[in-house]
Amino acid sequence: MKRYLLYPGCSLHSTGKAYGESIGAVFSHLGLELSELKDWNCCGATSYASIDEMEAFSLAARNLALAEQQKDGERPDLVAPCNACYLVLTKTQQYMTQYDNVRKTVDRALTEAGLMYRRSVRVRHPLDVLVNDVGLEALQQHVKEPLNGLRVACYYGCQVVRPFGLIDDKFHPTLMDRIVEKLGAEPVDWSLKTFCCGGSLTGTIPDAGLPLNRSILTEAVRRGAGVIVTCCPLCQFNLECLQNKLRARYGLSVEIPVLYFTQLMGLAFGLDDRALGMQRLFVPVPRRWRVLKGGDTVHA
Amino acid sequence: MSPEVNSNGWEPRIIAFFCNWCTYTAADLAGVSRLRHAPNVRIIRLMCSGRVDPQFVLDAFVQGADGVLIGGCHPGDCHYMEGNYKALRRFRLMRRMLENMGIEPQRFRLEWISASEGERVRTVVNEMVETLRPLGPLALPQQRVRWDEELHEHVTDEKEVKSHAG
Amino acid sequence: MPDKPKVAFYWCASCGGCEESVVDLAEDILFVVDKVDILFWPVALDFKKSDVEAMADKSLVATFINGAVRTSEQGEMVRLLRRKSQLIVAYGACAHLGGIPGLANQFPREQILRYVYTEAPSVVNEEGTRPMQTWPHNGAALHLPEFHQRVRSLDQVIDVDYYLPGCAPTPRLLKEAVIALLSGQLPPKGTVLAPDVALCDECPRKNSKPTDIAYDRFVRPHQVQLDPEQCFLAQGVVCMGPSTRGGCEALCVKGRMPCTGCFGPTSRARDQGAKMLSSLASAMTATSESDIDRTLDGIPDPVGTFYRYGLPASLLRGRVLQTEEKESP
Amino acid sequence: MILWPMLGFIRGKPHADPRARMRKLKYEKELDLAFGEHVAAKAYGQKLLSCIQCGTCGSTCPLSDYMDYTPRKIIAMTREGFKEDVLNSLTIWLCASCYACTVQCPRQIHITDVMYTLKREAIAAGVYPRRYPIPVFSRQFFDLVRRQGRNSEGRLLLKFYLKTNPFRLLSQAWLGLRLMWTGRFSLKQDRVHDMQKLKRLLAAAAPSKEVPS
Amino acid sequence: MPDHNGSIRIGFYICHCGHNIAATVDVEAVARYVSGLPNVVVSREYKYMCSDPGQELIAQDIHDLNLNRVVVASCSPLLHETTFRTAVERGGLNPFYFQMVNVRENVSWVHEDRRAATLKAMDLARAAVHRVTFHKALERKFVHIHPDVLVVGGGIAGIHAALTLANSGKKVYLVEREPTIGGHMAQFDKTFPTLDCAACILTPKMSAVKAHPNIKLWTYSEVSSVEGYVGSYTVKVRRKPRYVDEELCVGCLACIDECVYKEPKYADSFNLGLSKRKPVYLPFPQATPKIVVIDPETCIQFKSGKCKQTCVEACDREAIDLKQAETVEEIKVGTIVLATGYKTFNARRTPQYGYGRFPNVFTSLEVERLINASGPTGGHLVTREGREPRTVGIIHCVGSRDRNTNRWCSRTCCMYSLKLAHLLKEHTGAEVYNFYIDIRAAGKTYEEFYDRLLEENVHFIRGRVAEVTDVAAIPEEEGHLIIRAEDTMIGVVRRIPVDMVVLAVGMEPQADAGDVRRLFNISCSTEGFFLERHPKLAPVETFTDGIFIAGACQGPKDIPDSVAQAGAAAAQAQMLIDKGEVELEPNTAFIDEEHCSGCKSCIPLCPFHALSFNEATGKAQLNAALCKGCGTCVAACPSGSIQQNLFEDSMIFGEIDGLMNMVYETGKEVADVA
Repeated sequence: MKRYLLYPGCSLHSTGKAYGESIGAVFSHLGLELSELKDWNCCGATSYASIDEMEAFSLAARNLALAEQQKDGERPDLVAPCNACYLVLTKTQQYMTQYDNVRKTVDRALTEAGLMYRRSVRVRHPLDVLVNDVGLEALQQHVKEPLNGLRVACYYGCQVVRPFGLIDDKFHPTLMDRIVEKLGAEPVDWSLKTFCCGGSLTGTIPDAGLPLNRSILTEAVRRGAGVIVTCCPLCQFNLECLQNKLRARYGLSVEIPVLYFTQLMGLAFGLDDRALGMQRLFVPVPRRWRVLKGGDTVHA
Repeated sequence: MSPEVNSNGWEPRIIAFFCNWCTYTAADLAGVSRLRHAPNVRIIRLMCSGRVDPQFVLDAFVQGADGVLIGGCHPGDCHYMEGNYKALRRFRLMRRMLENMGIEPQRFRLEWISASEGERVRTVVNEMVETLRPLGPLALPQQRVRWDEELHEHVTDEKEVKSHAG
Repeated sequence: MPDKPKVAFYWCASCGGCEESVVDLAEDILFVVDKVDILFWPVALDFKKSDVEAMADKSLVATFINGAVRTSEQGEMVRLLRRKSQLIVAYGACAHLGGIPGLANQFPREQILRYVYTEAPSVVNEEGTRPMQTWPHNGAALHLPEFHQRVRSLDQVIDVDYYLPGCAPTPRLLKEAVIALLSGQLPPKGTVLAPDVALCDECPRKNSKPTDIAYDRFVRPHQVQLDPEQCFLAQGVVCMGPSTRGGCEALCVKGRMPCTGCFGPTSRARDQGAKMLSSLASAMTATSESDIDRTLDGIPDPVGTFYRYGLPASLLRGRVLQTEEKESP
Repeated sequence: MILWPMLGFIRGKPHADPRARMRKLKYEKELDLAFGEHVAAKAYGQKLLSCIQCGTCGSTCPLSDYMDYTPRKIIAMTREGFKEDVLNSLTIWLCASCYACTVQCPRQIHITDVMYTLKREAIAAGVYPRRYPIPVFSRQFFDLVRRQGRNSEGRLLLKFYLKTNPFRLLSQAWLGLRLMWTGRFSLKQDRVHDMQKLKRLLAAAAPSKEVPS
Repeated sequence: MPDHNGSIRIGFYICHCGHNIAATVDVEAVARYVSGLPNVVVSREYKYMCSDPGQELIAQDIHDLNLNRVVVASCSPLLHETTFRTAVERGGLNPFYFQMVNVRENVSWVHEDRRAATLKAMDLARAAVHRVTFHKALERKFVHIHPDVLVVGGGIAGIHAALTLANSGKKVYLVEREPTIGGHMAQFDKTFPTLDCAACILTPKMSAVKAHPNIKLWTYSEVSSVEGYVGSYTVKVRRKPRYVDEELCVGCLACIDECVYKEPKYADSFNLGLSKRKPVYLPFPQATPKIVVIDPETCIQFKSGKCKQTCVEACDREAIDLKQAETVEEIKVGTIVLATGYKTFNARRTPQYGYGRFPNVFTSLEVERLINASGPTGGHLVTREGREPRTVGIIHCVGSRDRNTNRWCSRTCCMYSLKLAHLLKEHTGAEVYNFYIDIRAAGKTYEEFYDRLLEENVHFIRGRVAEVTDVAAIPEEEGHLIIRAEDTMIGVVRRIPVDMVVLAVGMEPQADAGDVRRLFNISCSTEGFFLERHPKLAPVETFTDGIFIAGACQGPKDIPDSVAQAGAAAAQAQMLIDKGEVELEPNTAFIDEEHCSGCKSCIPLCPFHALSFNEATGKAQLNAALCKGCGTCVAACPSGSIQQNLFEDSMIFGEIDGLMNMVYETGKEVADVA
């Protein structure tokens, strides 16, 4: 049985709780061991680098070093479900090999903290693990309640496929769509899969951030999707939790549930709602997904 | 070229054996494109990297080179089909031997540089010069002179010896 | 009777095998003894250095010196003999190329002494005693020769006129040499008194070597069951024959062992080992670095394999001393 | 343009109204000709200098609509040494790091890194819009992580709104409550145990200590 | 020192090459330094050694000072070695008593520090002076040039080269991979900037090829092996079975009408899949030769063996032969012209433009077919839905000038985009938008054409398109493709809804360019186009004598340039043929038979089978005619009994020793180095 280390990042402990829960549920259901990285620290996200880059790289690198330490010997697979964390960690790895000043500075910083990074960590996104390690066929085996007729808009967000991850096409990724198909649902073909969700701007400069958000939701519904699935806590938050505000101030005319793709998988696997954190949704999935058949969403 | 010649201290001296069709042409291209690089390399043109006789490499070191660079066509591109593979095999074996003989592997390098990769010539030359600097001079001729001092220590009649051993 | 040409034999760093080979002349020794006066031959006759010093310069027609030069004493003696002799013949692989003792040039002097006097498993030497070059002995000072940093072939110390190759030279070669000397029909100075064609020419297994040889592995004689008829190289066993002077009549091959190169390179090669490794490597089948390296693992000791008798006379002459190895005086 | 009211936060800055932002005459002495190479070096590779002004970045950027200069212009100005205008621009702060431009740039310029670099330059030069929400947010985040090793979204947002516009806190209240009900929001501080070591790590990585390549 | 007649007398000459060398290397100092070296009788510096007076200088000195060795320090030997050898010969000395020192490409052009450069020049000069003492007199080697020529590729370049050669009375083999010649040009509608119809100017040339007595045309054929060297190449050509007897077929096309498929069913490659064809087909009406092909992939007979074979019955000349097998022709030629052309960039590699996702995103080549009267829509330009587009966007530089795909400029896209813009407007009256980075109209009357387009009020938006999307931001965009680009001139991002997008795809090396170049043993530039011998002075020659390149296989090129190059290549081949013979480097290996031990180590090492074992003598022997002079066997001979002319061990050792040698006390002379 393959063993993975989980790097939750800050969101999976708060707004993204359901993501962490559903990943846990799905992984253990598939017989994958997933243990949280001990004493992990913030990856630095985008904001930290805006103030001090080398510190940001060092922060990220600390997690990599810890991963090696806690896996002593065997090559660790560090699963980073948050797109931002995933990007920052992969970026840090790449820049450490590519640029002397980063390598030297970060290595020195690690030594100061009594750590050292041997470059052995594989940073993985759950999508990558589920499709490439487990395999689509294997996933299909576990489907108990196929989501027949459910039309799903897979939204990947900007940071998972570019520019460092390289696990899928930079503009029209298909990993999630392929999973959704195996669950018996029907992925809708649309063009905003990697369109920016507004990120932290929805909070800082709503007038800039929220319109992006709105266009994603509207387009998804226009394409006949009954549900959006995503693979990033920030995207999920922006897309789901701000729908009220969007309706109130930015003329959003639709309502649509936004799930983590792992939640959707859990449902298809027939796992318990609570285990998947379904109760945490703002826009609940009415009587589970069945009523969503044919994408007849409850329009507000 | 003697180490004394450079006023600003020691400079690594590299002898390069470049094949006529790829690497030597690439060096010409580097010239035509004015790709400035370190002046430490002296190029010896051979028709093919397969012509590089291990004796040349050893002689270069013995005569005072600090590094030896072999340049040939990329695998599969040899103008003579497979001369570069022969060069590669000799290179791998030479490297082992040189290491046993106390010559650092960084001093002996093989590079595939095609006729169009003038840029690569610049990079490789500069890189090699930089890797040699920290190693310092190999200076076998000087070392040899030092070793032979021990021969004369107990000599009663210098002239005698010279007249014979000279 | 008219006084016969005076000759001398001397040995430096050698095993004594060369001296044996002289005796191996068997009845021919008498022929030699009858033709020459041997004035100096430490192995066989009791002479002192002073006797040699007493001789007039150039009074010896020829001196046969075997063994490599490693100590100050050897250096001194060969210089002395050079003065006293008209001709110096480097006798045997050690004098010719440095020989087996020359393999010591792979290691710094200090390491050798440390091993020999303290680290070797068979050594018990708590005080770590080392031979001293000078030792005060009731008032006087006793001297020991200095152990040089390097093993040298004879011509790296003195001027050499002729070389008799081999470990040891075959009686035939010696006899021919002596005859040549006596007859006065001397080849040009510096000649190696053996054919200038590689061993394969006279090898009984020559015809069994294919023309399309390609090495996918190298093995050592003890590792496989060897075909007694077929060329060693064809069986993946390193045989130095192709890069080694002939003249030994392929003694080793006839004794079912591959040539190890004691006759040294031909006059056209500057470095016997380099030439041999070039030839072997060129004919390997591997094309990728990893495969090449895997094949080369079959030659675990390249220096020992390609320079068994010739290290001091090779281009590099021995291990390059790295700064940390350089010894404090 | 919906954005202008927001800009009211930047008080007393000549740049308050982007339309008045750039004069139509520049004297060479007003420019810092070393700026381009300086930024290029900091932002990984001389690639910035190879910009052909094709505008891919500008048109890829989901936020260019709200920027005072399109990223293309920022790069042109950086290259030409329009340091002051660049560091005062809102563009650099609006970059959401979605990397869309970076992966599409035909010259493979690390545009996102250029933006990061410019943000830091702006902070260093002390010219960034003081109460403009984004730098404030970044600063809050920075301090929090520096102190705790982790960020707790709850506190971050709270602090942020207090600093920028307390009134908006009210408008966010409903959201906050729903988040709490669904257990997705808490003010409890999540922190790294081994803070001393972490502090040492950060100290060692401080700009002053950066090892040049 | 080796055997040489009497004492060595060396003349040394260093060239200023105007300022090219003199600016960086203190040539006077070098000359002075060399004059002090052993065996050097005279040491001069001169402004241009390659000039007539320069060469005369050498010849004169040889004569006056009876020099027996010459060293010239100037540019690369690849450039002028032969020049100076000839000069040496004119002086009455064997041309191979000469050694060249490269102090331009290897010194002055790549170094700045005058002192370092001068010292390097001294080292190289010293090495050459030492090396040349070991040189030997050699015979000049000539080979006869077989008068026949092979032209590979039947595009416009190949056609033109073939015709030029044939018209000058040379026998030409023209080999084309496709069933017909014509290449890309045959697919074009009009040609820029003159807008004359491509077919009208191409087809006459095509039929001329077919009809020419001196041209042997082999279509649907590929070169499978090339052996030999300049003057005598042996080439094998694989002729794929077209299941139709070329001698018998007259192109009446009855077989196509009678094919069991009543309707065309399979993608028509000539129309890039925009139309359908039957398993038995003629690529296009003017195909040359006008002989049908049967595609075994799609023909029922080949798939199931159960076809009524109506085509066979239909042919009254019994030309159809379903048993036809592949044949291999072997030919001897003296020279070869490669005109293998290019391929267009695969638009799927730029997913942001939606090619393959959005039906109305077309490539420029597809549009060429759509507006062509003989094309799939009979020249009626419509969207996939069959409507005439009201707005069309042409995106330039797709797969060009982009480090993520191809770095180079494809040179033709700007102009053909302008052409298409004009034609689209003409055909449909649509609003046409060009999205460009720069307009490159550097050709005779090209700029004027650009003017014309501007006056036709075609939109030119200077901005590289970021994406083509189907997501409407405002109602007006619904149902359109939206092109998003920054109008860098105005400085705003624009969203432009269009009915059709045309991707101006760039030009790339053929997918198999790598194999082809190995087959012919020539080099490729980094991007994969065939490499010319010299970018300026030898644009159609390669590093392999007797093999020339023409057209887009050497780099992106438009029709006029391709034709010009084809002419040049033809002239080069012709020049060799008319000369009748060519000189070869005498740098072949030779065996010291007296000392060879017959160890056979060298024999398996020669890829050209020049080495063999002579059972009689028990030694190796070398066939100089087969030896190409790589020197691999020399380096590998364990007893040093093989040597290579011009590269003997003694010479290389001489060069090394000369380079490193310190007895010349370099230190002293450098004192007066500027």
